[in-house]
Amino acid sequence: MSSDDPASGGPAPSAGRDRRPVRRLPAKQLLGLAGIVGFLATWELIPRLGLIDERYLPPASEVILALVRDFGLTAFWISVGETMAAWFLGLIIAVALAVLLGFVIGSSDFLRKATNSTVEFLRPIPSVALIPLAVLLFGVKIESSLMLITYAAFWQVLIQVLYGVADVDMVANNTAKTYGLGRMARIRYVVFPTALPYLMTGVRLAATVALVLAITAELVIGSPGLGREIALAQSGGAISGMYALVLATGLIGVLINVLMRSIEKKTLSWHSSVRSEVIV
Amino acid sequence: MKALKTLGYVLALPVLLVLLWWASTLGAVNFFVPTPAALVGKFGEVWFGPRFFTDVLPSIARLLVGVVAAIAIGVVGGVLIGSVKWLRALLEPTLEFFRAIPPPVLVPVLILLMGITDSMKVAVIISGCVWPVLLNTIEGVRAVDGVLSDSAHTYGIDGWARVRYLVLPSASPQIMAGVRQSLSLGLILMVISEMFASSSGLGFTIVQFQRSFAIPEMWSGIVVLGLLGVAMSFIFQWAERHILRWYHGQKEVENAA
Amino acid sequence: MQPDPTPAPAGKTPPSGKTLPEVMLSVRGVKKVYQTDGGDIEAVRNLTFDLRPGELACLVGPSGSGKTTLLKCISGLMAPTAGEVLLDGKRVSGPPKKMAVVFQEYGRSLFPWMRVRENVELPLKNQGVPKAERDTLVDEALEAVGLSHVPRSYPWQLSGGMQQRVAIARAIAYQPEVLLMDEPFAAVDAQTRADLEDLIRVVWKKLGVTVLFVTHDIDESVYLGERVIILSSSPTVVQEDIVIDLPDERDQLNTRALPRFTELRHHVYEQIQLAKKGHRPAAAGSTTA
Amino acid sequence: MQPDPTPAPAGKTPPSGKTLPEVMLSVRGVKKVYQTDGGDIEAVRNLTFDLRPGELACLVGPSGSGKTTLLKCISGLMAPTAGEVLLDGKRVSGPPKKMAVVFQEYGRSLFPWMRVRENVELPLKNQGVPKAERDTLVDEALEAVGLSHVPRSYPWQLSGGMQQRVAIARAIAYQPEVLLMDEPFAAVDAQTRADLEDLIRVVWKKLGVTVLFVTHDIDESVYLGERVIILSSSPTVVQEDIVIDLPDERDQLNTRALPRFTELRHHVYEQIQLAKKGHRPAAAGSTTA
Amino acid sequence: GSGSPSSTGGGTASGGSTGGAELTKVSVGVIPIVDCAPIYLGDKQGFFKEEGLQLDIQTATGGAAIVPGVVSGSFDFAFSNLISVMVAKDKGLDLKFVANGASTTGEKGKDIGGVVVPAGSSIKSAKDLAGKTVSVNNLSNIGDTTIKSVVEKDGGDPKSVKFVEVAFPDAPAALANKQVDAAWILEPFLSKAVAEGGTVVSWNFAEMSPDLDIAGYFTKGDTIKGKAELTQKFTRAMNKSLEYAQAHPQEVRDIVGTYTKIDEGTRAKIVLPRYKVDFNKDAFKTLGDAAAKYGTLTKAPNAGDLLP
Ligand SMILES: Nc1ncnc2c1ncn2[C@@H]1O[C@H](COP(=O)(O)OP(=O)(O)OP(=O)(O)O)[C@@H](O)[C@H]1O
Ligand SMILES: Nc1ncnc2c1ncn2[C@@H]1O[C@H](COP(=O)(O)OP(=O)(O)OP(=O)(O)O)[C@@H](O)[C@H]1O
Ligand SMILES: [Mg+2]
Ligand SMILES: [Mg+2]
Repeated sequence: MSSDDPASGGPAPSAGRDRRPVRRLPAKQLLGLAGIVGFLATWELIPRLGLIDERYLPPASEVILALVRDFGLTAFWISVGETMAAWFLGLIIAVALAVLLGFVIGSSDFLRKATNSTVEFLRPIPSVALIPLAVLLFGVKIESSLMLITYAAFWQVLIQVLYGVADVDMVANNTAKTYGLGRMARIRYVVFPTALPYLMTGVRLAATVALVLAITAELVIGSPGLGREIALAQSGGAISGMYALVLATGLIGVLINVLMRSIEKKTLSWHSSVRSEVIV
Repeated sequence: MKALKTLGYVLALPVLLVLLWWASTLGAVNFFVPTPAALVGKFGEVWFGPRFFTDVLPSIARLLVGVVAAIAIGVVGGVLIGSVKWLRALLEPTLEFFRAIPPPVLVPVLILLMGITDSMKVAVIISGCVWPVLLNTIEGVRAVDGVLSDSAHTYGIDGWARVRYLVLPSASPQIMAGVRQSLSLGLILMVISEMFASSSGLGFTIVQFQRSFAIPEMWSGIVVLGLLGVAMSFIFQWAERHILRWYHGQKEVENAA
Repeated sequence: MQPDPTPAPAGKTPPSGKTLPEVMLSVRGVKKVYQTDGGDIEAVRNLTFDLRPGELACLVGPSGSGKTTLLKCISGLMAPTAGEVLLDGKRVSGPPKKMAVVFQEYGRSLFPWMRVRENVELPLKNQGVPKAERDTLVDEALEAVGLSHVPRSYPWQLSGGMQQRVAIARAIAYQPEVLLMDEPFAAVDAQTRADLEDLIRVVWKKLGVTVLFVTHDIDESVYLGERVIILSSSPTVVQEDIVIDLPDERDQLNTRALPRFTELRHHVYEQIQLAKKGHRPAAAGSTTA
Repeated sequence: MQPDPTPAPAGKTPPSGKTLPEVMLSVRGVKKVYQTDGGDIEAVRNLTFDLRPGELACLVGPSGSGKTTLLKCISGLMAPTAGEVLLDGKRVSGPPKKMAVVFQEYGRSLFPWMRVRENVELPLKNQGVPKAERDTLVDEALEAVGLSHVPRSYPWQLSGGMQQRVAIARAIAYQPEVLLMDEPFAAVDAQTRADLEDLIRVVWKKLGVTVLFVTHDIDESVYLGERVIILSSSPTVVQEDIVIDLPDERDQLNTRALPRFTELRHHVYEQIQLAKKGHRPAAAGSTTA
Repeated sequence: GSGSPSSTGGGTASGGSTGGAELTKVSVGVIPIVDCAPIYLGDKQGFFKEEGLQLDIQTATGGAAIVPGVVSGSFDFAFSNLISVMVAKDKGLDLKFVANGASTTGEKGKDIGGVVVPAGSSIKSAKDLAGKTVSVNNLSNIGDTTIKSVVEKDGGDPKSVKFVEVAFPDAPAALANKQVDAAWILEPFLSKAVAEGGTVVSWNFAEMSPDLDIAGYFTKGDTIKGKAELTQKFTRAMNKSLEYAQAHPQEVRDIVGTYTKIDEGTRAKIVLPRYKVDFNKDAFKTLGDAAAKYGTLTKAPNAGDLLP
C-alpha cells in the first residue's frame, strides 16, 4: 500500500505521452515524398521522351492538373464518398467475420483440419466471377460491390489470422494455462496479441484489396463510385481524366496505409518490429 | 488408417456443403444457380477435351510463372525494404500507391508497355501477387528477434550470410503466410488478366461462358479454379511442412498436452 | 518395464507408508519419452515421490536430467508417457487450479505486450479478484521482489534479473496452493538471491503453500528446503531423497554457518557428482543401467 | 556532466597510466540512457576501465545495474549515449571482428531452425574456415561443453542448461580474440558449472583471449578472474576494481580452500552489499548521488 | 442511379408538377454510351412522365450485369445489343425486346462503327482481314459476327480471322503499337482513330445490312405477361423518345455530355446512330443466321419470339 504513489495512478496503458516519435516523422515523410516525386518524374519523362505515345499515356503533370480540376467538382467527391463507403463497410464486415472465424477455427485443431479443403477451394474463386450472382441478388447497387469486396477481403484476413494464431509462443501460452486462464481468456490475453501483427498485415492487405475491389466492382458492374467514373472516362475517351481518377485511387491507397500504420504503431508498440525502430 | 482420417478431414465439409446446395436447388430452379448434377454433367463435357490443352494448361503455365516470379520479387524486395530503414521510408508510399491500383485499370498501361503478350498477362499476375509476399516479408524481417539479431551481429554474420542464415529463416513463417495468400490471388489474377485483350485461357473461357450465359459451364469453370486452388494449396502445405519443420516441430512438441 | 501401480519409495526418508490422507502431490512412475525425427529421447525414465501439503522440497539434478520435463508433467502441460501425477488425490490431466509455475525461460513467459504491473495482475484479474484486493496483492508482490519502481515498464525494457523477478512476483501475487519454480533465481545477483530465498520461505510459511523448487545451487537447495530430491542423470530416476533436518527458522548467516548445513551440502554435492558420473541408485538401477 | 575526454581511472588498480600500448579494451566514460515513452532511464552513468590483452576480468553488480547494457555497448550493438569504447585503440562503432558474445538470454540467441551442430558451425562457415578444420573445432567445442551426444537436435529440444552450453560452445569454437560472456553458467548445475569454469580458464590460456565475464556468483568471479570489476547499483559507476592475486594455476578444490580466496570473496561480497545499499565510490559519487 | 445528374434532375423536377404519387417507378439498366441518349432525352422531355412512369435510370457497364439485373428484377427494362439478348435466349432465358435502341446509319463512310487499320497497312478491304489479327471489344458478340459475315461477303475466309479482345478505348493504342493488324472501333473512338490517320477498311454494320438494328431495350417474359400495361407504356414513351432523338441531333449531342465524359469537341464531331422505332426483321434475321453460322448461337433465332 505504501508504494501507491507512482503505480496505482493508472495501470491502464493510456497513450498519453506519445510525443517523441512525432518529432521523427518529418524526415520519414520527406523520404516518402521523395519516393513519390521520383515516381512522378519517371512517369512524366516516359511520354515526354516518346517512349510511349502521349496520347495513350499522358505525362504526370497533365494528369495532376486534371486531378486538381476534379478536386473542384462535387460529383468527384460524391464518387469518392460512395467508393469509400463501400470500401469501409466491406472491409469492416470482412475483418469482423474473418477475425471471429479465424480465432474459432485457429484455436481448434479439428476445425482447422476440417475446414482446410473448403477454405482452399473457396479462396481462389475470383470475385469477378461472382458478379452475376451479386447482381442477381442485389442489382447494380452498393450491396453488390459490398458482397464482392467482403468476399475478396475476407480470405486475406482469415489466412493471416490463422497463421498468427498458430504462432503463439508456447512458453507464454503454458504460463497462461498454469495460471488458470481458460480458453477465452487465453485468446484475449495471449493469442490475440500474438496474432495482432499478423492481423495488422492482413488488415493492411485487405484494406487495399477492398479498395481495389470496390473500384473494380464499380468498373465492371457500373455501380456508383470512382470505378464507374473511371469507366465513364475510359469509354468517353477522356484519357487524362481517367488517369487522374486512377491517381486519385492510388492516393486513397496511400492515405489508407498512413492510417493503418498509425493504428499499428499504437497497437503494436511492444512488438519487436515497432520496438526496433524506436530504440537505437 | 491415418490416410483415411486425412481423407475424412478433406472431404467431410465439402460433401456436407454439396448436400446442402443440392437440397436448396430441389425447390425452385434459378437460371444462375445450377443443380449439382447439371454442373457435374457439364464439368466433364467442358474440361476433359481439347480445351484442357488449349486453355487450361497455358493458363496454369502463366499462373505458375507469375506466382513464382511474384514470390521471388516479393521476398527479395521485402528483405531489402524490411532491413533498410530509409529504403522503406522512401518506397512505402509509392508501393502503397501501386498496390491500390486495380488490375483492370493497370491492364491498358501494361498493354502499352508490353503488348498483348503472355508476358503482359504474367505481369498482371505479378502485379497482384507480390503484395502479400512483399508485405509479409517486410513485417517478418522487421520482427526478427533482437537477441538473435545481436548474436548474428557479434559473430560477424552480416550481409548476405545474415539474410540467408538469420533473416530469411526467421521471417519464413510470415513469408509462408504471404505465399499462401498469393497463390489464390494468382488464380484470381489469372482470370482478370485473361478478361482483357485475350482470346484463350481458363479465365477467358470462364468469362466467355459468363457473358454468353452458359451458366452451368461457367460454374464448372469456377469449380476448376477451386480445385486448382486446393491442389496448389496442398502442394504448398506439403512444401511448407518441410521448409518450416523446425517451426512446426517447436510448436507441436509442446502442444502435445 | 517400470513399476507403475505400486508407489514404491525410490528414496529413503519420506513418509511414503501412509499415502492417501497426507499427500498433496504424488508423482507415480512418471516416464516421459520425447518423439523426435531423430529418434525417441527418454527424458525421464521412472520418477516416484510424494509431497505432503505445505511441504517445501527442492529438486536438484544434472543439466538435462528432466527437471523441467517433470515440472511440465506435474503442471499438466504435458502428458507423461507412462505413470501419473496425482494432485490432492485427483489425477492431473490439464493445468490444475491454484497452481503457479515460474518457468525457466522467464523471458518468454512474460507477455511482451503488457506492462510489468499488468503481467502480474493478469492471473488475478482473470480469477475475478476485486480491483482493490488485486492492487494490494500486486503492489505487495512487486515490493517484495524489489520492483516497485518499474510497474509501467514493459518486460523487454528490464534486465534479465528484473524479468525473472517479475515472473516470481506474478506467482506470489497469485497466492497458489502449489508453487512450482524452475531455477527462479538463476539470473539475479547474490544479494537479491538471498533476499528472494528468504521471501520464498516467508511466503511459504504464510500461505502454507506446497512448493517444488528446482535449483542448481546446492547451498540454496539445502538452505531452502525441508527435503531435497536428487535426480540421476538421464535416463532419470530419483537418485536420493534427503530430509533437511535444519531448524525451521533459517537465517542467511547463521543457518549457513551450522555444521549440519555443511554436512548436508556436502552430501548433496557428492550425490550429484555420483549422478553425473552415471551411478544409479539400487532400486532403479536394477532395470537397465 | 561527465568527464568524457579524460580517461579518469574510476577504480584503483588497473595500470591506467600507460594507456595506449598495453590496452586491448578501453571503456571511457560510457553512459547509456534508454529513451522510453515513460521517460528516460539512465542505465549506466559513467564507466571507465581498461582491459589488457589477454586479461580475464569478471564483472559483478546488482541486478539491473547495467552489465548487459555495458556489454552491448562494448560489442558495438548499441551506441553509448556518451563516452566511447576503444578496442585495440580503435573506436567501436559496430560489432568488431573476432569478438564473441554469449548472451544472457541464451534461449533466444540460438537459431531455432538450425540443429545444434549447425548453430555452432555457422560463424565459422561464415568466416570461410575450411570444412575439415571447422569440423574439428565444432567437435572439440561440443565435446568440451559435454554435448557431443546431441549434435543433431534442435535447440528447442534441449534443456535450458544444454541450450546455454550450445551458446558457449559456439563462442569457443569461434576462437575469438575478445570474449564477452553474460552470466553464461546461470542455467547449469553445480558440477557442470565447475567444469565449464575450468574450461574457460583453459581456453583463455590456450588462445590468449581477452575475456570479460559477467556473473552473479561471487565465488565464481573470484575463482575465475584476474580482476573483478564491481559495479554500483543504478545509476551505475565502477564501485571497485580488485586484482585477484591468487596463484595462476587454479583448481576447484585447492584454490577455493585458500584463505586468500575466502578473503577476496568476502571483500567482493561486502562491496556488492554496499552497492545494493546505494553506497557510491568517492570518485563518481561527487557528480550527483 | 444517384450518380447521373440527368435522371435525378428530370425525375424530381417534373415529378412535383404532375403529382409524383401516381407515377409508377420503372428502373432501366443502360450503358453510358451515345446509343442510349434517347432515353435520357425522353426523360428530360417528360415523355415517360406523360405515361405515368417515373424513370430510374441505372448505369451498368456491360452485359455481365445487365442481363442478371433484368432476370433478378433489379431492372424492369434494360438496354443491350441484339446478339447478347439472342445468346441469352439461346441459353434458355425468356427475354424479349420491347423497343428499338440504336441502328446503323447504313452509310458506308459515315457509320458508328468500322474496322480501322493503321496508315500504310496492306489491308485494303474486308477480305484482306483473313489471316489477320483483329481486335473487338467482346468475343462471340456483335463485332466479330458482323465482321466475319462481311469478310465472307467480300470473298475472304471468315474462319481465318483471328479475333482478340481489346476494349475500345485501348484499341487505337493497340493498333498504333502494331499489337493488332486491325481494330474494330465504335464512336467516339472511331472519329479519333480516323483523325489520327487510321483508315476504315470495312463499315461492318452498314455493309452487313443498311437497315441493321444494333441494340434495343428488352425485358423478361414475366414482365411482358404480368405487367403488360407497364410494358406498353414504356414502349410508347421509348418510341417517342427515339423519334425525338432522331429529329434533334444537337440535343442528343448535348445530353450525351451529361452522362458521359466525352468532351464537347468530340461530341460535335461524332457520328450518331440512327434512332428508329421499328425493328428491321430481315436485317435481324441476317444477323441471327450469321451468329448461328459462326457458332455464337446454337440455332438461328426466331424473330417473332424476340422482337415486339
Ligand atoms: N521438446 C523436446 N523434444 C525433444 N527432447 C526434449 C525436448 N525437451 C526436452 N528434451 C530432452 O529431454 C531431456 C530433459 O530435458 P529437461 O529440459 O527436462 O532437463 P532439465 O533437467 O530441465 O535441464 P536443465 O537443468 O538444463 O534445465 C534433455 O535431454 C532434452 O534434450
Ligand atoms: N530496452 C530497454 N529499454 C529501456 N530500459 C532498459 C532497456 N534495457 C535495459 N533497460 C534498463 O537498464 C537498466 C540496466 O539493464 P541491464 O540489462 O543492463 O542490467 P543488468 O546489469 O544486465 O542486470 P541483470 O543482472 O539483471 O541482467 C535496467 O534498469 C533496465 O530496466
Ligand atoms: Mg530445465
Ligand atoms: Mg543482464
